[in-house]
Amino acid sequence: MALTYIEAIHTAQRELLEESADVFIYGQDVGAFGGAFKATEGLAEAFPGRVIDAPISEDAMAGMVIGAAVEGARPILEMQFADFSSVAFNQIVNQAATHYYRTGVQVPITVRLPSGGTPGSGPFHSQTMESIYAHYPGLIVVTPATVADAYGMLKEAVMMDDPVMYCEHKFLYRWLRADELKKNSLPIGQARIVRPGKDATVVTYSAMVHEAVKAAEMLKEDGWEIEVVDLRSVKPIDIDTIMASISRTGRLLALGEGFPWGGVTAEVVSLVVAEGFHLLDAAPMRLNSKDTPVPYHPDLWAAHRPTPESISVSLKHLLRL
Amino acid sequence: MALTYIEAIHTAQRELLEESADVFIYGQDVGAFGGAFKATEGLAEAFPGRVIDAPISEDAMAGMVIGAAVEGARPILEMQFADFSSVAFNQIVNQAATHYYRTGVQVPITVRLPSGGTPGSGPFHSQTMESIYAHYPGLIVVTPATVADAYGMLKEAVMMDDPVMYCEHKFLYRWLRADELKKNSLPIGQARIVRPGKDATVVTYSAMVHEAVKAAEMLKEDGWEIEVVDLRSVKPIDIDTIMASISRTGRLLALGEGFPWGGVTAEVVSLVVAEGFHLLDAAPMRLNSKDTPVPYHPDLWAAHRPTPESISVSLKHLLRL
Amino acid sequence: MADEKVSPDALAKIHHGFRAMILSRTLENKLSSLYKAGKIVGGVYLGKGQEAISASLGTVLIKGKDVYAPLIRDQAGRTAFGEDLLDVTRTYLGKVTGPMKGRDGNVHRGRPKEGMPAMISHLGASLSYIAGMLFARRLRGELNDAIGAATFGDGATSTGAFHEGLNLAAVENLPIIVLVVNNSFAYSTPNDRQFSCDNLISRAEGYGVTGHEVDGTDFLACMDVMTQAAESARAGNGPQLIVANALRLCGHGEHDDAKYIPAELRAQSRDCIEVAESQMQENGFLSSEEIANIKQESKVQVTEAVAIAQREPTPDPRKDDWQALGMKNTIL
Amino acid sequence: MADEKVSPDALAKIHHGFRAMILSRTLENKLSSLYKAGKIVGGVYLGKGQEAISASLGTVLIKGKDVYAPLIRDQAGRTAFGEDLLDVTRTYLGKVTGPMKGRDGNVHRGRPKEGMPAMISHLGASLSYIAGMLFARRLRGELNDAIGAATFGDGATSTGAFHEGLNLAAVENLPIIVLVVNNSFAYSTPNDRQFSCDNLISRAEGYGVTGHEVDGTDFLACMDVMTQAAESARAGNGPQLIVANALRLCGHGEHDDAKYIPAELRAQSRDCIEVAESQMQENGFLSSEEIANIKQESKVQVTEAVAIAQREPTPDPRKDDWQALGMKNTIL
Ligand SMILES: Cc1ncc(C[n+]2csc(CCOP(=O)(O)OP(=O)(O)O)c2C)c(N)n1
Ligand SMILES: Cc1ncc(C[n+]2csc(CCOP(=O)(O)OP(=O)(O)O)c2C)c(N)n1
Ligand SMILES: [Mg+2]
Ligand SMILES: [Mg+2]
Repeated sequence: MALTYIEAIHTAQRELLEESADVFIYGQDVGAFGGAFKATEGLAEAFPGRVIDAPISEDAMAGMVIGAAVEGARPILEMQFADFSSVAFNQIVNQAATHYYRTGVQVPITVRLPSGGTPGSGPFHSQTMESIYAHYPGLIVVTPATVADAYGMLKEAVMMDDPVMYCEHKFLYRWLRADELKKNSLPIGQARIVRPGKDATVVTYSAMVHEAVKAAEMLKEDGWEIEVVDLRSVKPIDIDTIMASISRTGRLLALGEGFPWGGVTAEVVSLVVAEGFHLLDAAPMRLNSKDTPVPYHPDLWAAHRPTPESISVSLKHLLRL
Repeated sequence: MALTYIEAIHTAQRELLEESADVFIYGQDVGAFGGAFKATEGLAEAFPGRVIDAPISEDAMAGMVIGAAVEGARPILEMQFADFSSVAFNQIVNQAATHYYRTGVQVPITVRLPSGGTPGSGPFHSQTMESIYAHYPGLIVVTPATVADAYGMLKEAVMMDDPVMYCEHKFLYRWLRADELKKNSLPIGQARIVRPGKDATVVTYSAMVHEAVKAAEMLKEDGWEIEVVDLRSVKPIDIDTIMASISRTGRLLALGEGFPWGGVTAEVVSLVVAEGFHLLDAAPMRLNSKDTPVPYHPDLWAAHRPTPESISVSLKHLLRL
Repeated sequence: MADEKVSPDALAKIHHGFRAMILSRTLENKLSSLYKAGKIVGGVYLGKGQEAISASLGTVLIKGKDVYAPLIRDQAGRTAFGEDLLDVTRTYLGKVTGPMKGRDGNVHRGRPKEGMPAMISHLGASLSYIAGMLFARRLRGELNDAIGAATFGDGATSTGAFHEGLNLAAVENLPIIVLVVNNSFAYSTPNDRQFSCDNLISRAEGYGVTGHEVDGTDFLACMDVMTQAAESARAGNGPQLIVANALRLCGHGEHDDAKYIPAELRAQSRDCIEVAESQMQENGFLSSEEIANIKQESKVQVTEAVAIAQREPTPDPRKDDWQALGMKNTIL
Repeated sequence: MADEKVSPDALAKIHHGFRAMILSRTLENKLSSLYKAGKIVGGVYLGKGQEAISASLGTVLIKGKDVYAPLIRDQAGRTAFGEDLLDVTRTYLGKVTGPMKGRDGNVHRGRPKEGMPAMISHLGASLSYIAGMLFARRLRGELNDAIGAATFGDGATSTGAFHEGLNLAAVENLPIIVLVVNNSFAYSTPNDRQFSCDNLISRAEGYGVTGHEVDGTDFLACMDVMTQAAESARAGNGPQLIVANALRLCGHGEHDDAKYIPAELRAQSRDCIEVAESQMQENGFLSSEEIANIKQESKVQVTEAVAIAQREPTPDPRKDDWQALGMKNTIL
């Protein structure tokens, strides 16, 4: 019985609630209803008083879980969509992120951010916010791309003593399946080589891992071997794994679904040129979504974000330089 | 009679109020009190009903000026400190920034963000937010470094039909002086070569321009000629001026006062390697503040941000590669 | 009401509001079946059960003069205010001919320059925006007796944006109708997890604004309250907080079966359309034939608007200019 | 009060609160002169005129059991709650020995693990945080009759954070005292630009919480109200909104001469310290000699705390670990 990505999140949460009395889940409609994406289905019943419907108050929801974490709880805060965390932005970046540095007291919260585009979601139900949160000192930002990581990284995140922004990708919720939930193969902070290659490296994360693999398959037909690195966490970034790959391939495409200015891909390019300029055989490239809000119509949306086609165009460009 | 940076902002606002009946200023304590930094002193009296004290409601303040702009006004929104714009984040990035793309109607607001560190200001009165806002499509982000730019760019910003985040640096408010206010020497969107050189290029903006110039002076004693480029606007970034400089020097240090993950310096490095990888004689470098909240004690603060000393260390590193 | 003399103007408004209700229900039924047939791009969010509230607000507002920020359940209000049916069908069907050109969809449509902003999803955010529109006009001396209105749900009252916006509007004494539709649920969340006062109308005093409460299933009562509130706002009495109560007669969106709404509650509640139909007949405002005609006309209009939109093109990514800024100078 | 019999326990609390007021005023006068002498790192924000309110709240809270989020004008409350004087002087003087180690300063100090969070500057943000502390304890079955408290100004009531926090606390029925000190100004901004209700206490009903109002210059009245509110919260009656009125007798910070406060208003207002002194004597709670002794002791304590802190080291940037995360594993 194969598990989907969202079922992996569900399972992780169930186990966390079972394993630690300090865990609770707070979020809009997460109780009896089981959450907008059913990530908490049945959990309110199974764990009375620990899976709780919140009022529509993202700022206070975040402040609340921060205070609870200071008192020893390990709250999971579900945002209904990552986009609505803009309302909790102040509590996250100014209260949670600064807490340890200022007071020496850690804040073990996990904020679940249903992220990323799906066709027909539009500008306010499609955003990826990892680049915003990663900019701030004091936050760990993870971006699981696989069912096993969705499971393993959530379990690890909640048991971490520092605040974790857990960016789960809505596009992966239901089509991505795995036969078993490998327990924590890699810790948060380590990247994974998803697909080995020797001609170029694509460094990416979250849903774009799968698009990169598709592009790599397309290029394989022409004899190119593309290595794909899944960052897994965008803060911290595992520069060692990236550099090991670059030293083999000499070429980098940093790929992301976010807006193009700054963000994960710019950070990756900057780290790589700082650490291994002499290893590069070509100018490192970035590919992101376009510099507009995420459009609503599926055709516009598909043209807005990187696709296997546009990724392979970028890769061809990179390979011919 | 030399004018300071804050006086230039004051003058620009006075002239704007004089020149256009559509301009008004909204912000906490901007009325009779003249603003926390006296940027609006006397203006409420001179322009009755157009320089208005706001309640402590950054979200609603931002929403209000957006609606006003849609109706043809050209509001200036003063945040008391850039740090408090975190509360207006949602209205800025989701309402203002998406407005033109979604509806075809432009939103000519200018948000004044008193930004950056000064000794003893601490984590919540020292932040620079340009990298956060520049990440979002639909916003122009300017960072004046000189008295003339403080004046000219504010005047230009308010007359622009798209939303402008105007990041003014508090550290420059009172010590930076100029004899005259050159009218708009360069338009927003163009960078300026502050100091010519041939050995390396420092690309920076806002208060760090002056620290970079100091570092360049220090290195001059050893015979090095460092070119300093003032970005002036961090979105858009004037890549042409940067590349012209890099083609002369072959070396890049991207310098900023913000947090080190992502942001302006990563964007600059990524643009430069994409456009002119072959022009570079050494790995491009970044120098930012440290990856912690901005500390309060002046000694910690001075060590947290780049200084002429740490900039020249970076430059020496860059020159010897 | 039956005994009072209704002025010709009031009667015209009642007719207008009633027609909007019927048209809205007809349209929404159609949208629901298009959704089920997989013809809609994205989600569908309906206002069934809230038409009386919404239409009566849309009716007392004057297009070309007033400004109105509808929310997700305001098809009736939009129609009453004068939104083109084609704007609706084009947007739901993701056509490039619609006001959002396929860049945004469903309830996120609007025409800000025609007094109807296009909502962002973040609840509460429209209140300060509408306040700003009125503020700018007053500053310019062009407000006259124009007013604004914005709709929220019970759930939206928990947002900081709602609080800040209403408080700011009160401080600035702006002529805004702030309509809170308490439909007992925010998505699946019941009122007792949303606020703990007995009645949201008790918040009016704390903001220093006039409060009105109304049974949202009673169309004529809604017309009365909206008329009063609009008059009061036009007369310079500042924000008017209206709390209107009516159960939502559909899911949160059409993907949602709303099984969290207890059966008893459903059983107790009445459908404002049925109430309005009886009211029209009992008061002699419309005969049953006239009502049947209105329904028939609505069907024709809806069918036509769907048919027109269906023939039109969807956006072509190669033709979109992908510009988030309006300025197109050399560097920007 | 004079006629009522005061229990020994109540008397001890009154003494405790009064001492805190005097110590706070003495300390703040000292901080003000240190500021003027250029000895302080950063700004100085004082609570002069608000000591009765603040101290009485700090007095009814129990350190080691309750949680308390003071704001910028709560030196008296902090002292009454049991904050070490050295925490104050070390923080203001930017010493590495203080609780913030020089990383944060002045009023932003706290010891979250001892029940007193270190405020961030963003107004309103502490309310949900305190709610969360209590929520976690209740979840674990360890709340018992502990309570929380958080202070806000009239200006902070306009924040979305305050609204969301208070509403959430009410929905969760958490035992929190939400103290709003209305000192008529937010920085320079008068009440009429901050809200338009007649009295902020009228907001209690809208949140479904108990409201209390008190003259903040009347120390014994403050003690009464705080005692009642604390008892009610401990008894499970949910949030207690207290509005206490008293003019601020200093600038917003020591850099501000507060000339925006009209002279008449200043003239009308009384100093709660003077009121408290008479109350202590009139009720026979303390003699004038005893009061003089308390003042003398306060001076000694303050002088000593300043002197100790002054000798201590400031942070050394080379020794700071510059870590924003507590985890220090290989990769993180
Ligand atoms: C700030 C914010 N948080 C969460 C959401 C997700 N969301 C959309 S509608 C909704 C429920 C709204 O309930 P209510 O305000 O009562 O309106 P109703 O749907 O009942 O008409 C939620 C939680 C949102 N749109 N905005
Ligand atoms: C969200 C936010 N906006 C602005 C500020 C800047 N600020 C600090 S104190 C203050 C005035 C506060 O007034 P009030 O709440 O009445 O407290 P008081 O100073 O009168 O005690 C302002 C505007 C802030 N700290 N937080
Ligand atoms: Mg509702
Ligand atoms: Mg105040």
